[in-house]
Parts: sequence; C-alpha cells; structure tokens
Amino acid sequence: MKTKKFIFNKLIEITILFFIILTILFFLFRAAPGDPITRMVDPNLTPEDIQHLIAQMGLDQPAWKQYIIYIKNFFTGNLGHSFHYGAPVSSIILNRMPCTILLFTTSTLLAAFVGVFLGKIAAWKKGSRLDNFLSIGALLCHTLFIPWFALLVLWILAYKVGWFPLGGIISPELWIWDTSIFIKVLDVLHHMFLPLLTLFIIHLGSYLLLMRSSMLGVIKEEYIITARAKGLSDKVIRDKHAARNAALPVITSVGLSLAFSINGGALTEQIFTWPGIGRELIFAVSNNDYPLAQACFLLITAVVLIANLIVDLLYAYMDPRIKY
Amino acid sequence: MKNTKNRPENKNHYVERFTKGWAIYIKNPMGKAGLIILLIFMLMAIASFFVPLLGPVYDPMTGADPNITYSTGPSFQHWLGTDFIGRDLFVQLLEGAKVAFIVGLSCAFISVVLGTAIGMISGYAGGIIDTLLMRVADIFMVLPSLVILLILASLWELSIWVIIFIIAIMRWPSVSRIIRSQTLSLKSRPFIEASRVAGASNFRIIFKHIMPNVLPLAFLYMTFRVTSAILVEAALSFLGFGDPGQVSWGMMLQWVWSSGHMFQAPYWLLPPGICISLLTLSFYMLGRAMDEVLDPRLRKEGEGE
Amino acid sequence: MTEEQNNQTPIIELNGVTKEYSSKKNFLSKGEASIIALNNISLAIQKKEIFGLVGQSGSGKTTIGRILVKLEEPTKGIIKLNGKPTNNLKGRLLKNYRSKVQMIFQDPYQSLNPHLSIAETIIEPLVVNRIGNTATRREKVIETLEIVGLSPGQEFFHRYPHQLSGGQRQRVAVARAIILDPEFIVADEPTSMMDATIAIQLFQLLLDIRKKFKMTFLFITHNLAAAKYLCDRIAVINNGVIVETGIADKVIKNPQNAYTKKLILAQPGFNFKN
Amino acid sequence: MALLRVENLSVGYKSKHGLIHAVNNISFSIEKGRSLGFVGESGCGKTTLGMTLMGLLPENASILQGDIFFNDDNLAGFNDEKWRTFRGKEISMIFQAAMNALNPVIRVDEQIAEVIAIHNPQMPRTQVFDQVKKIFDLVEIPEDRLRDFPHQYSGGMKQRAIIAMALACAPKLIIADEPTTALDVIVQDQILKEIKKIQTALNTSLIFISHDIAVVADVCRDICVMYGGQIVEKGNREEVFQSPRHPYTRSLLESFLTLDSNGDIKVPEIRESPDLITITGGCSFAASCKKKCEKCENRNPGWVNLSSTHQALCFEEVIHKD
Repeated sequence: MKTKKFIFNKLIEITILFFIILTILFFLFRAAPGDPITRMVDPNLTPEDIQHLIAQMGLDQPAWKQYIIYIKNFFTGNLGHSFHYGAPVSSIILNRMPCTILLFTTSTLLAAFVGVFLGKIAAWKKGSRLDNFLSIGALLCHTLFIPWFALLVLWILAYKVGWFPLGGIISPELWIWDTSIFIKVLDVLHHMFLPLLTLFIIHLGSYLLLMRSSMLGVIKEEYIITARAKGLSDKVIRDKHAARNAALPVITSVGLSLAFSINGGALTEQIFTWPGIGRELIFAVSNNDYPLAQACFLLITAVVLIANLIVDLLYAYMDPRIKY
Repeated sequence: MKNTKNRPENKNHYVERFTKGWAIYIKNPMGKAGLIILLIFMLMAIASFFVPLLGPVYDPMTGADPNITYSTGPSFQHWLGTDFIGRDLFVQLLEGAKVAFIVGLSCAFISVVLGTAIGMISGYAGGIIDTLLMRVADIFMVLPSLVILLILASLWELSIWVIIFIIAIMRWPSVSRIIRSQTLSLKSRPFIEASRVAGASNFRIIFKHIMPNVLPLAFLYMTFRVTSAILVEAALSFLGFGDPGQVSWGMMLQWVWSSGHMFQAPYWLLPPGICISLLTLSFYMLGRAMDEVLDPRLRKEGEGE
Repeated sequence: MTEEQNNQTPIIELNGVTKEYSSKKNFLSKGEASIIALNNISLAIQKKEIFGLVGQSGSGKTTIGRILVKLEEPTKGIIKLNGKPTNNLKGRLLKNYRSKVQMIFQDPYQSLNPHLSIAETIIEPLVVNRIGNTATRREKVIETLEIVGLSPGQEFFHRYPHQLSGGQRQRVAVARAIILDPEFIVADEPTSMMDATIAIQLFQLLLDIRKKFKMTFLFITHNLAAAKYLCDRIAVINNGVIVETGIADKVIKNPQNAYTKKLILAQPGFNFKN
Repeated sequence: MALLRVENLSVGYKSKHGLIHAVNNISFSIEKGRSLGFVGESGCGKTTLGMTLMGLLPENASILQGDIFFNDDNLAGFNDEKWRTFRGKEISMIFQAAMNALNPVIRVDEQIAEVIAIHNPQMPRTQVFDQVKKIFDLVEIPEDRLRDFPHQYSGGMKQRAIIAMALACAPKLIIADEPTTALDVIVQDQILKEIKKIQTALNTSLIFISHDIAVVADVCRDICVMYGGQIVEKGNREEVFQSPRHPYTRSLLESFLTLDSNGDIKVPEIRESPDLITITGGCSFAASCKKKCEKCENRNPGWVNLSSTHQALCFEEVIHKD
C-alpha cells in the first residue's frame, strides 16, 4: 500500500520535473538568435505545407499561445516533422529507441554485475597484487576518453584484424534474403560486440571503484566482526554479510551517474554508427534538424527520470530499513 | 601582554596539519605518480606559450608547413608529424594541454565554489530553501551535460569560455549534495550548538565553524570535477561543436576522424587520446590520494589515533 | 509541585511545557503522527541549587535542556527566567538570554570544533557578545582555564582539541560555559562518556564552581548515583512526564512513584547474596 | 583442570610511535561453570584481551608471547582455519548491542541459524530453525519477532538476539564485552539477570568485561582488576571489592558512586594514562600511586599473596603500609 503511494508521489514529481525541462527547452528554442519559423519548419516543404505547419504549431501566434499549443501537441504525440527524413519525428525516435535500449541496458547491467563482483574481491584482498591490478585497471577504464577508445577498438579489432564489422547494427544482405531468426540474432550480436565492449569497459571501472570503496567501509563495521566471531567462512562473510550492504550505495550511484552514462552512450553510438537515439541526436544537431533534436532530448530526459525511479524502488527493495 | 605570540602559533597548526597530510600523501604511490604526470603536463602547457614564438610555422591553428600538403609521420622537423594541411601535431598537443588545464581547472573552480556555497546554505538553512535548492539540483543532475551542450551548440556558437561556464553550471549539484549532507551532519554536532548557545550568528557559524570543516572535502571534489570537465569538453570538440577558434585534444581527434585518417595515421590518433586519459587519470589519482589523507577510516590501522 | 517554596522567585521556571515533533517526510505526504517528547512539564529551579533531572534515554530529559538554552522552542507552555517569560526571544533579547544561560554538552569529542584552538573555542562567547578587547579577553581565558583545572593556562592556550584527553576536553567545555559568568548552566550528561574516576573529578569541579560563582545548575543524567552525589533536588522523568520531584536523598531513600522504585531497584550494587 | 588457562600473554599493536603493549604479561585461568570479570578503565587492555581470546585481533596487532590453553588446545598457535571451526562453537562472544553488531539487511532468525548451520553442516534446515526457536525461548524473545530485521528491535531485544547468537552452539565459554554499556538501567538489569540465569542453567564459563565495577560485581564471582595492560589484583569478588589491597583498586572503589555512598567519596588526583609504548622497569601505576616508594619506579612489582585466591601485583611494603 505504502509502496504504491510512494510510486504515485514519485510519478507526480517526475512529471513536474519533466514539464519544467520541457518548458525550459521551449524557451531556449525561442530565445536563440534567428527566426523560429525557419528553425521549426522544414524549408524543403511546399509553401502550402509550410503554412499548414505554421498554423498547426501556432508559430504566427504570441509566445504564450505557442507554448500552450506546444504542450498540446506534445500530448497528442505530435513532436513535429523531421527536416531530413521528412517524416514525423515520433515515428523516427520510436524506431531508434529499441537499438539504444538494447545496447544501453545490456552494457550497464553487464558492467554493474562484473564491476560489483570484481570490486568485492578487490576490497576483500585490499593491498594484494590482485587488488592493485584491479584498482589500477579500473582507474584507467574510468578515465578513458570514450571516443578515442572506441576509435582504437574499431581500428584494431575491426579494421586491422577484421573480426567485427566497422559499424551499423545489421548486415543488410542477411536481412534481404530469408535467413533463419537465429542467424539474424547472431548477426546483431556480432555488430553489437564492439560498442558493447566499449561501454562495458568504460562503466566497469566506475562500478568496480565504487563497490571497492563501499566494501572497504562495510568491512570496518561491527557486524563483520560478529560474523567472524560466529566462525563463518571468509566467503560467506564476504558475499552474504559484506557485499549485500556494500552494494546499496552502488545502486544509488547507478541512478546518479545515468546522465553521465548517456554522454558515453551517445558518443559510442556515433562512432560505431549504431542507429540509436544518441546518434540520431548528434546527427540532428549537426544538420540543424531542430524538431528531431528536441524530441531526442525529451526522450532521453524521460528515460533518465524513469530509470531513476526504478533505481529508487530497487534500493528500497534491497534495504529493509527503508519502507515507503 | 605578549599578544604577538598568538599569530605564529596559530599558523603553525595549519602548517603542521599540512605537513602531516603531506607525509601521508607522499607515501601513497598513486598520489606520487599522479603528481609527477601532472607536473609533466604542466610543463607542456607552459611550453605551449613559447613554442609559437619560434616561428609562424609553429602556430597550432594557422601554422601550416608550406612544404607539406598532406599528413606526414614523425620526423626530425615535426616530432609527432603533421596533420593533413601540414600543421605540427606536437605543437597542437602542447596547446591542447594548455586548453585542458584551463577548461578543467576553471570548470572545477566555478562548480565547486558554487556547489559548496549552495550546499552549505541549503544544509544549514533547511526547510523550504533547502527543498527548493535541492529540487533545482535534481533537475541539473538528471540532465546529461554533453547532450545539453550539443543542443545549445546547435542554437548558438559557443566560445571556449561559454562552454566552460555551462559545464560548471551542469556540475555543481553533485558537489552541493555532498557538501549539504556534510553540513547537515555538522549542523547537529554539539560544537555548532555550543556556538549557538554562546550567541554566535548564523553568518559566524557558517564561516567560522562549518566552512573549515567542509573545505577539505570541497577541495577533494575539485580534483574529481577537473576530470569530468576535461572529458566533456573533449567530447564536445570531438563531435565538432567545440570552440572553432581553439585547438584542443578533442579537436585534434575530430580532425583525424573527420578527415578519414584514423586508420592511416596512428601517430595522429594516439597522442591526443593518451594525453586526455593520462591527464584525467593524474587528477583522479591526486584526488584518491587526497581522499586517503582526509578520510581517517581508510588510513592504515594504528596511524589513525 | 515542589515542597518548601521559598519566597524567592525561582531562577528558572517551566510552566506546562509540552513539546511535539511532527514526523513530516516531504511536502507531498503531509505530517501524519506527531511524537510527544514532553507532556505538560512544570518545574522550578531555585538560585544556587544543583537540580538533577534523571531519566532513561528517550524520556525527554535532553529536550528540556535544549529548550532551556533555546536550541528548541516548546510547542506549548511558558519558560521564565527570573520570573520573566522568555518564549520566542529574538535578536538582542535572545543574545542577552544566552549570556545568562549556558550549556555543557554530553560528548566532549563532538562538542569542540577540531579546527579551533582551545583559546579560540573559549574566547568565542566573549567575541560574539563583544566583551573586552584582545588583551582582556586573553587574560580572562587564561584565568578561566585555571579555574577549570587546566593549569598553567598558558600551556593549554594554543593547543587543539585532539591534543587533549576526554576529561580535559570536557573541562574546556566547562570553561566555555562559565566564561560569560552565566546565572544558569545546563549540564547534559557531561560524564556519560567517561570513566568513573574522571567523572568524579568533573563533579568536584562543578561543585567548586557553584561555590565560587554562585551559579545554578541543571544536571541531566541517567545515573541515579551521580544525581544523588551531586544534586540538591532531583526530578525523575519518564516518557515526557515528570513522575517525582524532591530532595535527592529523600527521593532515593524513600521513592513514592512506581517508576522511581523500579529505577532504584535496577541499579547494580555490591550485594553479594547469591 | 581449568577450562581456559592463559599464561604470560602479551599482545602488542604496531603504531607510528612504536609498539603499544596493550596486554602485558597476563596470566589467569577459569574453571568450567565459573564467571570471571575483568574490570578497568578505558585503555587498560580489557577489550584487546577479549578479542585475543576470540582470535579476532586486527591486522596490526599480534600475540607477542604467551599461551592460551583451552582444554588441550593452545589457541595462541591457531591458524585461520582452526579458529573458524572453533569460534562460535567452543568460545563465543556477546558484543555491545549499540555497536550495530547485527547485520541490518539480514533477518534475525537467519543470523542465528547460520551459526548453527555452519558448525553442524549435516543438520537439516528445519531442525536448525527449531533450534533457533528454542534459543529464542531461552532469551525470551517472542516467537513472532523471529522473522524481523534488526532495526525493528529495541535495544534490549537486540541484546537478547546477540546473546541468543552467542548461545546458539552451546559453547563452553562465553566472552561478554561491555554487553550492557549502551542500555538503560532497567534494561541492563534484565539483561544481566538473563546472562546470570543462562550461565547457571547451561553451566558454561563466562568472562565478563566491563568498565562498571558494580555490574561486574553483580555478575561475576571472580574478579580481575586491570590497569595499563596488566592484571593488578585478582580474587573472588568479596575479597577484591570488600578488602581491596592494590592502591589502584582502592582508588577505583573509593571514587565509585553508588546509591548507598554518603559523603565518603574520595576524589582521585588527576592522573596521566599509563605509557604503553616505553615499558620501563617499574610499576605502571607508580606515577599516580599515593603510596609509592622508591623501588616502585624502577623495579617490577611481583605477586603478593593475600589469601589462597586473593593476589595483588605490588610490593609487600606498599600493600601493608596504611
């Protein structure tokens, strides 16, 4: 019952936040130098169509009316028309979304699990050769410059050795012909490997470091001494008593670092020409396709907000002391 | 009376604390390594002021070697080679070091000053002020800074200082959250209450009692902020949205990528990336070593008390 | 409520003081239950006495102390200092009040700012109340240090909290409390973190100070034996309600209230019967 | 034969300033079913002693010399593996409840069940939990609180759960380190009664460590008074508390406040804590001793027998000087 109320309250908060961001975005686009009409309406359209669009978006109206129309359009799913694709923005981003979610969630979850696992081991053997190796490795991963690392990976593993494709998500020839679903999945995985590797390496470092320092704090707690006094084995103390407590702050930081991970995600998509939201955003921004850029941005914001809610719930689930 | 004795004794305490902290710091191999790398980059940044004086060829932006019209590998004349219009890559690398330092340090400084001030006010004032400030922080916190910069860069042409300012604005919330929680825990400490009971004003309590206790933490966060600021600026430049009038490491990578040399010219691809990673790494190591100085829990047993 | 009411006005008087805390989480979920920390407390403390407030943790004894030094305001009820009501004081009046009522805190490790020297800590009340100049302040600090048994004062003047033992720190806290010559001092479990032999030294110091400066103390404690040793009168508090008040010896020898009896029975002693 | 026999035990901590002799040449023994109290002020080494007996010394501490005989085993020579099968089964420990000795994210019954399970690997799960229920009955925690998390417990209940944990495998020796320090007087009284009741019921040996003389006197029949890492006086409680002979024990008792004490309290002089790093030849209490003579400062005191059970670490002349 209380959990439901908590979720409900959180949803309201998120909605308010989202609208604040939406509003700021609206005024940003109006405040920028130049003519908002040319910015919002595709110049390639016929004059009649342009007139139609101007009326539809209220661009001939005063600013406050435009704002109301803008909100109304947003609710009806009308996010404008992409200049470049000449198609409704909403359909484009819906098309790109699965690719991003596939890459992003896989890499985040994988990195979180491996990072937490290695961080746990490193902290438990603090000062050992393994710990030094893992910590320095994690530090290097954490401070890598993503696009550079991605280019390096691309250069060596795709260009020099040729094990993986240079970019994209599928090999078109496989999809034209009737091939089994199994081969198609393998093909996607083959394409996904390099971007996944890049994002995995980058996130791994920060999760490892976080878990390690969190674990070092927990090891000093009294209940670890109690556990030792019981005669439990090292492994049980580490995994059951220490790691579960140490993982809690790591969960919180997953939420807090989401915004940061999105930066990395966009850069990775761009270099591996992975057809996701991030790449679409960079593309839209480079080509002054403003409606598309706006829509991508709003989608990213919504995803981050919802992901934060999930993280909060997960935390409450993991920590019995918190009951919403 | 002998009031003159007051001052030097006072100073001694800080000197003593510094030397003590330094002794712990320098024992940490990570801190030592970070400091050495940092010093090398500082030398590079300083050198960037003098190298262009050698001749117009050595200007990182406009100094194209007239004899070279395509990208060449390392040579005696151009230690790291040249880019596709004959500009010296080593000179560009030096210039990049300067830019990275300017971006990193000024971003970190602005965001930490802002974050510390807001965090202290928010934590100390509590109530509605706290709620409002932290909600604003939440908004900034969920926004991916690179994406925001991209949107803004598409609407305006951003100069390096504007970029620095925007990154700083995006980065204060995490600092102020930490300072706020520190302030909250300090606020309920008896020594703050004792000072209130003695009749001290809020102003005095914040500056005399809370600030000295949060400053080390703020300073620590400054080193971490440097790292993220450098990375964001480099990413922006790499995507082609940096200050077009300013050579930077990100810009060099943008050129090698967009000119299609990335698989042909490792002498061009490798150095800027290594520099970015190494410089951020050195700041990070600096911060971690400082963390150990500040956090007695992580100190080796027996040295604590 | 108190026997033998002398003609003097009491220095501190609490009249029907109630304190509630509401457990409000955020602005969306409005406060549900409120916790009553103090329920209709009435007390009068006479000049020059050491008044003991005995209770277990969570009984509300610390809240009374905090209300008296204006770290908190009561939800209901009146507090009088020398017969004058002192609720909701602001600005100069508050400063004036605080120069008369001071506090010694429980934890000597937490009650001194680690970044300030002993001198800076003790001098603070003088500075914020703009009393004296640099030279006279210095003299006053050294004098106070000697009073609390940290002599020679010069030697402690420039030290920092981490260079002192727990007992010495608490003496610094005492010095800070008495430097303004207050009329009334709240001592909130000043010895609960100390060894018994150090604690008794501090009690001795408080007794000396009372004799020398005619100060009044409210001594908050969970230790009945300490209250009996130090206090003239005591009040026993349980769940925010005062259950018994009276002369310390009498209350302990002949408790009237069931809770007080239980408390006395629970004290470990040297009876080797079993 | 004594259950536990400690001989010439010294434990040191490495520190920046040198080796800290936290426990210095201690010998004592405890029989089956007896209760032995260690009392002393902070820094006297009593907690270090308890941790040494459990094999739980921190990394920078080590046993410098001496033997700890438990039945036929010498605990001083145990390795990690041996300790693991030993701790919780033969010797167990009751910790201070406020120190967050229970893991906050694991249910209480599970935390107790795991002690039983680890030392009885072949016992089926249902039987383990039956055992847990029995122990909860013994320490008087209601059965419906079994599945709670520690934060849902009050201080007194947490302490009962910790006692239950220590009892889980019916150990031969229980070490209680300040088990009631953070508790209110009334709860403390209940817990102390609980400990006494269980100790007599199960006939286990008990080592009880506290800074509170009255608490130790309440629980234990034999007493060791510690100062500066050494035992300075030992005997049964009547001897130690009713006719203390060591100057330190005396000053401790003279300044101890009880409900019965009238104006006979003596305020001790302010004294420096003993230096545990530079061990000089001489009594560690000499600097604060009112009755000290010349040789106190440069010769080590020896054990003075006062009765068959009562001994003090002092010089004959000093003890008999009044």
